[in-house]
Amino acid sequence: MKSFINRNEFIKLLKNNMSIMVGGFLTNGSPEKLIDAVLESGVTNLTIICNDGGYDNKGVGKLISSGRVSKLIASHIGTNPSVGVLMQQEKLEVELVPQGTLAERIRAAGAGLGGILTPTGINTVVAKGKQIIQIAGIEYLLEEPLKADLALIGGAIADEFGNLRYRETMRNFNPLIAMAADLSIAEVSHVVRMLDPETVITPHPLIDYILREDQ
Amino acid sequence: MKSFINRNEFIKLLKNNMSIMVGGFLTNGSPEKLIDAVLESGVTNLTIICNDGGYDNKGVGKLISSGRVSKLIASHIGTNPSVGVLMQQEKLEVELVPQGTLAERIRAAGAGLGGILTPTGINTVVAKGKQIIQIAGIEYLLEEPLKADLALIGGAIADEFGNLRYRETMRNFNPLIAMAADLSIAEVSHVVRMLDPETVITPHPLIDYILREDQ
Amino acid sequence: MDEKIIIAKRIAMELHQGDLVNLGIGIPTMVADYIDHNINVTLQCENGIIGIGPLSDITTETVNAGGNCATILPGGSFFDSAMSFAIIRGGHVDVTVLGALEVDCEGSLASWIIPGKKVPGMGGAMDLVVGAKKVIIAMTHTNKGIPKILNKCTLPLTAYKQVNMIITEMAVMEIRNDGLHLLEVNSDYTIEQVILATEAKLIINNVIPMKGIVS
Amino acid sequence: MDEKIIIAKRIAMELHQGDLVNLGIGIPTMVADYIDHNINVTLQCENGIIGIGPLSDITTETVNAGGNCATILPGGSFFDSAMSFAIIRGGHVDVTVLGALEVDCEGSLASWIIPGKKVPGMGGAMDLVVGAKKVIIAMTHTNKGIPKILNKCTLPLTAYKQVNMIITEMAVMEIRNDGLHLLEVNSDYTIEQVILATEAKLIINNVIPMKGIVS
Repeated sequence: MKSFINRNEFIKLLKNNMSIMVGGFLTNGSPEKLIDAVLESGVTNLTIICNDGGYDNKGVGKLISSGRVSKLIASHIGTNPSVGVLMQQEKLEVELVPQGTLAERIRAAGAGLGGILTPTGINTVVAKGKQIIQIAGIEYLLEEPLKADLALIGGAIADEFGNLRYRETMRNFNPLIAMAADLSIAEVSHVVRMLDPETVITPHPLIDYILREDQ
Repeated sequence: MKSFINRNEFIKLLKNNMSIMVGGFLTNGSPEKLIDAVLESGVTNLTIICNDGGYDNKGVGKLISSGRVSKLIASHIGTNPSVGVLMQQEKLEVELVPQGTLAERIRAAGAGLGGILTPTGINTVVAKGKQIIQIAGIEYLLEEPLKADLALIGGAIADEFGNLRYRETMRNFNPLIAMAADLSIAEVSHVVRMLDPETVITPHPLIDYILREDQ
Repeated sequence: MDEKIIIAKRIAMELHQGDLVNLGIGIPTMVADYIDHNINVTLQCENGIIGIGPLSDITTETVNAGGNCATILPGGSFFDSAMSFAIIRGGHVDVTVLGALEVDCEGSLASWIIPGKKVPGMGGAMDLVVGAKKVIIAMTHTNKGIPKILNKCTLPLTAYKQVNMIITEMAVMEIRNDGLHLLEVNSDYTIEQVILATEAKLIINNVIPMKGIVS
Repeated sequence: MDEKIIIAKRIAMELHQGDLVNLGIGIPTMVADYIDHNINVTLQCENGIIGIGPLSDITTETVNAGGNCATILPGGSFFDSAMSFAIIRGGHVDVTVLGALEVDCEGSLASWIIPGKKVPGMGGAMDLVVGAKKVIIAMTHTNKGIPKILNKCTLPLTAYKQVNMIITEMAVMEIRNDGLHLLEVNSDYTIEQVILATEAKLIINNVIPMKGIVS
């Protein structure tokens, strides 16, 4: 872990054209404060990688509705009507990825793998343009790793070292994106002195910054 | 989870020529009671998949020294002199796999992946006979999944549902093998009513049986 | 009896002691209400929970795959999306129940896109149908009279040859190597009515009245 | 000063504030004793721990990569082998220090097998040298006078072109695109002695006395 940063310091890290992974599943576990700061920063032409398109006024949906996103990589976009509208207007490019493949592609990037072979998507449009490899007589799609410049993590508890825990189903993609981006920033509900080493989900070396609340 | 079984019921599950994954790293986290039961059962010609060859009288080393193992798939065999002796006598076939690749191959089997691409082993003897795939200009080895008939897991705490936790570094390969075998059996230090859902490492549907202590 | 309830009740009879089950959104969710109280079935949601319980009136951080607040039952656990889909893709889910726009007699299904009209995305459906041991389609037999059980799906596929059973308000059908077998017919309908409502050729040998319907 | 201490002390100077470091068995382990107390360096072991502390006299279930009982420091965490090597292979380890039988001027190393003599296995070494951002070889300059720093490794490789630095009791060398640079020489030796003890061609521009040696 490097250190705690405040909202303004976080905003200084942002640039136009960045690729940003955002945790959360239908905004459960979504880092809303960090997303609001991205919105406030004015950066645009972003590539967002998130399980879904969130809602019109919640999660990554806020960035999409505001026209800040030029590309969305997600498994589901049905909950945010803006996504469909912007797609039709050709203002937003959407790459739909099966949810398990999305998780595994992000993990592969974080784990230094060159790709994974999955049976998911074989004989569907998902296979289009992808290499098919046969192992023991079964066909698999070669899916490549997915990296980003920035990961925005919705955590629950951090300790002073920067270790993270999540709460209930808020875990979802958060621990995966923490490993797959050049820079990872977490927002948490509270900070404790030290977490039990058995229950740490994201070890501190994987986290660059934790958002500090301005009072 | 199916149920708790005792030593004799466990022994009835064993057969000659089985492939058995065994948890533990230099016997830290090794399921010694289950290994003793395998030894007692008399089954032979086993394929053992384990991080290492253990010690002469501890861990999977006990099975190897007793001549029950015809093939060992491991990353390290330097701590058990029997392995080298049996190899030279051509009584034991050894497949050496880089530790990270071993972990990932087991995970791939448990996760339904057809394989993974790793940079580890490129331009070494590990690459011999394996497919090399280039992704974004970098060469990766295609490593195939590793499954087994049986997984023997060294757990710390089970709850009555069959959920598992581990203790300290005893975790190592244990949660991975729990997913990658047709049948998974854990031994634990103690059983509690119910584990905190946040701290479960191996969810109960991945465990078939837990060894019950005979008093 | 409402046709959705007929479908949900009949599907509940396909679940067995110890099964790990994923229920999709819509009719599949209703299946939970009709599971035999004498058996233990564990429900999981792909966002990262095993042991999901009833919906919750109060806001929780435990959500189901539809993003609705829910509860966790004793014995449950939380995990990240990579682990969740490792469980799903790895064949550790016994039964997945989901809706479909089209199914065909080869067991292919289409459920995630109507080109030019609606693109919700595949979410976790592609992984679920490829990974689960048994795939049951829960849907009304026709779309206002237009057959949905076809010789060949016309919409982009969710997966090719993965469906095992189709359960509608009219009938229970099973996909076997030789084609689509009609097994049970709701006694409110004749076999001829089912044939008329089905584009795919039905193999008819030994049809019995649809189970679970108390007239 | 003992030659092992000379090596360990000099390597410790290569570690920086916030680094995540893996120390191999032998001389590399000794590096821990010489890390500047004014910086925070986190040590990890590939069996599944971040924040490993000093060895423990009492038996614990926390072991290091050599299987020896040790302690965990505040801020540490435990995880499984797949996560451990995801961290290693994924480039999250800043520095790995390990021994070698041979290193060459291209940065290839051999450390895990002497065919026909000794086959300990590669353990985690192949993944560590491929994954870590910086690879430092800690070894005596020669094997009783026989050079170990070669034009080309003769033993089976651990990895091809992965080593960044070689630190011996005689000198500090760095592998760059144009070859092996001699940077520092222990003032107990002359540059000529280093050249004689090294088979590989040394690029010599601006040699300074070896840091960290108090004569």
